Amino acid sequence: MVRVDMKKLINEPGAVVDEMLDGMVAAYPEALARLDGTNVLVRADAPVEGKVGIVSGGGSGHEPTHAGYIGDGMLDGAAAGEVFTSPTADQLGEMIQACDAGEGVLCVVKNYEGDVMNFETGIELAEMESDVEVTYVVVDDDVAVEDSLYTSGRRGVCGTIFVHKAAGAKAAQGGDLAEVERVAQKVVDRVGTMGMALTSCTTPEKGEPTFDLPEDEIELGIGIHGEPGIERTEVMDADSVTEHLTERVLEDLELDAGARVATIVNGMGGTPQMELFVVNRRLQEILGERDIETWDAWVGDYMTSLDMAGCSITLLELDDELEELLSHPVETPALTVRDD
Amino acid sequence: MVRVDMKKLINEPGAVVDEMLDGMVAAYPEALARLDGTNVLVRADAPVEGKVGIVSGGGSGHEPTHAGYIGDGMLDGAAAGEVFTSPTADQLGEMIQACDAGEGVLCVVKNYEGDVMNFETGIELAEMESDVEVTYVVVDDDVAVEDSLYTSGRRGVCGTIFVHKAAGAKAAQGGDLAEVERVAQKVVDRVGTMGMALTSCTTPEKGEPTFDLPEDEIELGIGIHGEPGIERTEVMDADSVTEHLTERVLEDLELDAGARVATIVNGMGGTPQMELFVVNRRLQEILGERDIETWDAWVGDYMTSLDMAGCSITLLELDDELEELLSHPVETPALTVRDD
Amino acid sequence: MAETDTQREAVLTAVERVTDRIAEEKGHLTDLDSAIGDADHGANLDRGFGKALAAVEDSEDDPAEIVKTVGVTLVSAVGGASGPLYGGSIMTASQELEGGITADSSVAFAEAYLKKVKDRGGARIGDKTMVDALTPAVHTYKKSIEEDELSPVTALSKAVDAAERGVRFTTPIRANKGRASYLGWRSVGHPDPGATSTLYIMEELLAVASE
Amino acid sequence: MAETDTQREAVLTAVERVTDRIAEEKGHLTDLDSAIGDADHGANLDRGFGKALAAVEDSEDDPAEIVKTVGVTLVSAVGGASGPLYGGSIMTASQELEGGITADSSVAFAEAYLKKVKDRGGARIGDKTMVDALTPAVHTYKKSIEEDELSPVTALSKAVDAAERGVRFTTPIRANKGRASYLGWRSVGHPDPGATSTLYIMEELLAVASE
Ligand SMILES: Nc1ncnc2c1ncn2[C@@H]1O[C@H](COP(=O)(O)OP(=O)(O)O)[C@@H](O)[C@H]1O
Ligand SMILES: Nc1ncnc2c1ncn2[C@@H]1O[C@H](COP(=O)(O)OP(=O)(O)O)[C@@H](O)[C@H]1O
Ligand SMILES: [Mg+2]
Ligand SMILES: [Mg+2]
Ligand SMILES: [Mg+2]
Ligand SMILES: [Mg+2]
Repeated sequence: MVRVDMKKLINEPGAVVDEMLDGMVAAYPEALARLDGTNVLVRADAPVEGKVGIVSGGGSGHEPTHAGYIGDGMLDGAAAGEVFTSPTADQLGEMIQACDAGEGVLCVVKNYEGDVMNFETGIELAEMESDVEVTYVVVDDDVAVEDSLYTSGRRGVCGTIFVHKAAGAKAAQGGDLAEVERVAQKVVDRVGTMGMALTSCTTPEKGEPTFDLPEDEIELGIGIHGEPGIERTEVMDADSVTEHLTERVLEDLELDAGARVATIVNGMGGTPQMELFVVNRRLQEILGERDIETWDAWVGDYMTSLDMAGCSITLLELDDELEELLSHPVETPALTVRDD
Repeated sequence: MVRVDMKKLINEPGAVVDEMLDGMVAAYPEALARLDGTNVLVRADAPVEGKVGIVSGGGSGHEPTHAGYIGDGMLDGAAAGEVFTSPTADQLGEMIQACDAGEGVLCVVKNYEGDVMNFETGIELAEMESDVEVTYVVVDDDVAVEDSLYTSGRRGVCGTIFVHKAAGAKAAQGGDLAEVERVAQKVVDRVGTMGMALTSCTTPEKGEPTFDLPEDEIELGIGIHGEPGIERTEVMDADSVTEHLTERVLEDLELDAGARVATIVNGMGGTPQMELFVVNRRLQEILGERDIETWDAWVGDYMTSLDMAGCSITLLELDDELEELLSHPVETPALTVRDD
Repeated sequence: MAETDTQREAVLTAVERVTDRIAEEKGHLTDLDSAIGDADHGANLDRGFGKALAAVEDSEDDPAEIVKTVGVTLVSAVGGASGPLYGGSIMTASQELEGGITADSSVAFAEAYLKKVKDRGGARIGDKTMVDALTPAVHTYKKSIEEDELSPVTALSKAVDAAERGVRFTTPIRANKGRASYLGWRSVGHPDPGATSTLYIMEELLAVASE
Repeated sequence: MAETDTQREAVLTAVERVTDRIAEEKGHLTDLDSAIGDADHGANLDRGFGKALAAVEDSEDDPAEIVKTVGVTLVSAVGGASGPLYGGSIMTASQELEGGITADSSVAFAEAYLKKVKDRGGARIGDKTMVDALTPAVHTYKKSIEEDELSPVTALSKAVDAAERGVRFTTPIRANKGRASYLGWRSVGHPDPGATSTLYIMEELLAVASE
């Protein structure tokens, strides 16, 4: 028996990603398969004949992101890096090839230099080894990060789930690579997210909180990797937090009365659902006050940071096309939408 | 703005249940409705013509239990008590009446004296005020608790979800009250659960951990109310924890080679999904080693204890009837099963 | 002032003082419940009595009716095990006061209350519940009035002593009922929260009766 | 011993010593990365060099081939930003060593490495990245050999000094690239993890070269 000195249900910290992936396949043996010798999960029936492949990936620790969204109507493959570390280029290359049925592959990449660089290299590798056609979109929905020439740009966070959903639906409906990419980019252009943390997370490797957060302070504008946020303030109540996050996203998206949105109140992994619903209550009130119509409201753990307590709020401005794509049925471990 | 001194996304601690319920309805306005002046949520289309009603309820803080399982194929209503406190008898009585379409109502009660006493009183009240036919089953799946003449008996924990699922399916298929009750009782007779905690939870009212757990110790045999467990041991790795919990449940159910089960690895609210999958990996290995066939494996937060870190393992021994009922399509906020 | 008015005053004062006392002890009761339960006993009773007081504050009802309203309100505001136990028992026992509050009717109230708690909860003495404080208190009260022919105030004061010994009795024993029973042997060494709150309530009744 | 054998020995020793040093500094690098990043830089490089050493340990390949294998292994074992930056650049630059390791080819290697890091990551000097340690180091190395005609060991020792100043330079500035850039002004006051690991690696190369 290995003694672990932190409070986690793990064995060797170095084995956690490998064991998690096996545990996922054991939970969904008919839906998921692991590519031999890699940390890539794919649809058991990949590549799906006649369909554009959609793949994603990134560091582990964000479960159910990414592999939780593999399935009919969403992702064909997802690559898991070490905790909070992008997957490696060679595995991304293998995943791309495994998900190509001849119609090409779209990569959904979150805007982190590690992810972008490894995906770019992975795409090069896949193109060298086969004649797969590959494109990618970079999701950068985090409105907390200043977007200027002098930064790496905004981070990709929970808005990515909407990209998977819309692009996945388009692909399932027979869209070609260019159409699928257009839809993905459309979501990227219309989605914004802002997050906050009540506590830091603790990675299996480090075994202690990534940042110190005193009892009476919270972080605003955090990402999903245990990076400290843009601002630290005193503890606020749920309504004030919700107002702060929502205002920032609304400002960024420049949403006016009459707009129609889909929303996510996302938990960071250590937040009780009770609290997420308390946040959703105020979010929907604010939108109502501004005459913004919520077409659909998701509440839950969609893209987490291990055991961090906190939440993020995502708004996506809809049009008829996106609404139709979000309603398309989907069946994945983490998200199911049923036919009406 | 109200200053709260603990790290929670709440406003007034006393308002958290009320605000959570409003936030749930705001997330699922087409599916859920709140009974005026109560903490009861029901299907928006309740009572459902020609169908036996199925209701449940208990303290709050276990989300998605109970209201998360309201919907077609599962619950018709769920009453939310204060955090970890049974709902009151008058509200239970109202719920029962609101979910009766003339075919009778089954109450699924977890075995806590508060829940049982309040449900009994609620049933009396409902029967006094209308001619509804009501029965109830008491779920007591927690194998950690010694079951003897000298205790209150075993607690009802995560196995309750299987009761909701099977009874809900039977009712959706047109089963009458007696049949629905028989199916519910059958699940109760064949299901076992055992849980553990890495950390205590913190209730909004108290604002600090319910029990102290030193850095290097864990609790085995906890319930879902922040009660300390039956045994405290030193920290173990995930495989050892899984073995311990699984052995206890297997022993209790007396499962032999060739048995067929459905399993739940349930998170207590503050456990990253990553860790739950690590546990599921070992659970399925153990079952495989013993020639027990897993028909379906659920992994996630099904019945939580606020922000507690830890997990429980539930096994249900299936037969053809139960397998068929668990496969019946269902659409609720927390659980969706699609038609094949 | 008519007899009914005096009694109504006394009952309302009692409700107020119990409510205040519970509010004061809320944290302590919750701490007791977090050692062997789920850390809500103080919050449960505080919520319940707060609502009960609000429900009867300006009431012009008969004393018995007021007591009944307190019980009904507790049932619909407390939840948990203590809701039906406290509320339901007060509700049922209030019938005994319908002819006015006398030494005899107060004994009948106490007995009916104890019976209901035991019927509803199924606990016996020694199970480490409120029954362990209630039983000696009610027995002492009854004997003091019916056999020793003491005044109700003196009888109540003896009952409070008995309840206190009952609370102390709960500490070293193992719980067989309620949430604490899940702890098995680990419940030994802690007093029972419900027995403790029962004692506090009786102390306030005694204070009002002594005035 | 043939020239190639000596060089292979030196390269393998260098890989070993770098691997050991990174293992030693793993916690420190992770701490640096937790202040302004995501607390994995130490673990990332430790995992990468551990696998790289295992991949080449008993290799009979040419020195250039060994260096390339190190790069390839880092790409496939590190992930994150530092994976393609370290691994990809070593991979590409290793071509410069194909004709053997000489003073000239080592300058070409250093230049190719710096170019690849800048091309791949898009960072410029002053963005608070490994580029801030690398640029002065490579410039100093090149000038020391090509203009000042110093020995490679002396040149490398000057380059290490330059890299160290580069690391210190990263502390008081704001990050514009990498994860630290999300912190905006809050990144000021912390040294860059990637610049720091670059310095450590160079220190080990110098130690091997000096033996
Ligand atoms: N079956 C029972 N019979 C008598 N008293 C009980 C019983 N179960 C619980 N109690 C009393 O209730 C108290 C706990 O009340 P409370 O914490 O409000 O409810 P819950 O246990 O539902 O959280 C216990 O300390 C005990 O005195
Ligand atoms: N665009 C970039 N250009 C150059 N160096 C970079 C860039 N982005 C990050 N780095 C370097 O990488 C280091 C972080 O590496 P590491 O922590 O392993 O990866 P990640 O940031 O993906 O977690 C930073 O300290 C910085 O020196
Ligand atoms: Mg990283
Ligand atoms: Mg309770
Ligand atoms: Mg309690
Ligand atoms: Mg990093």
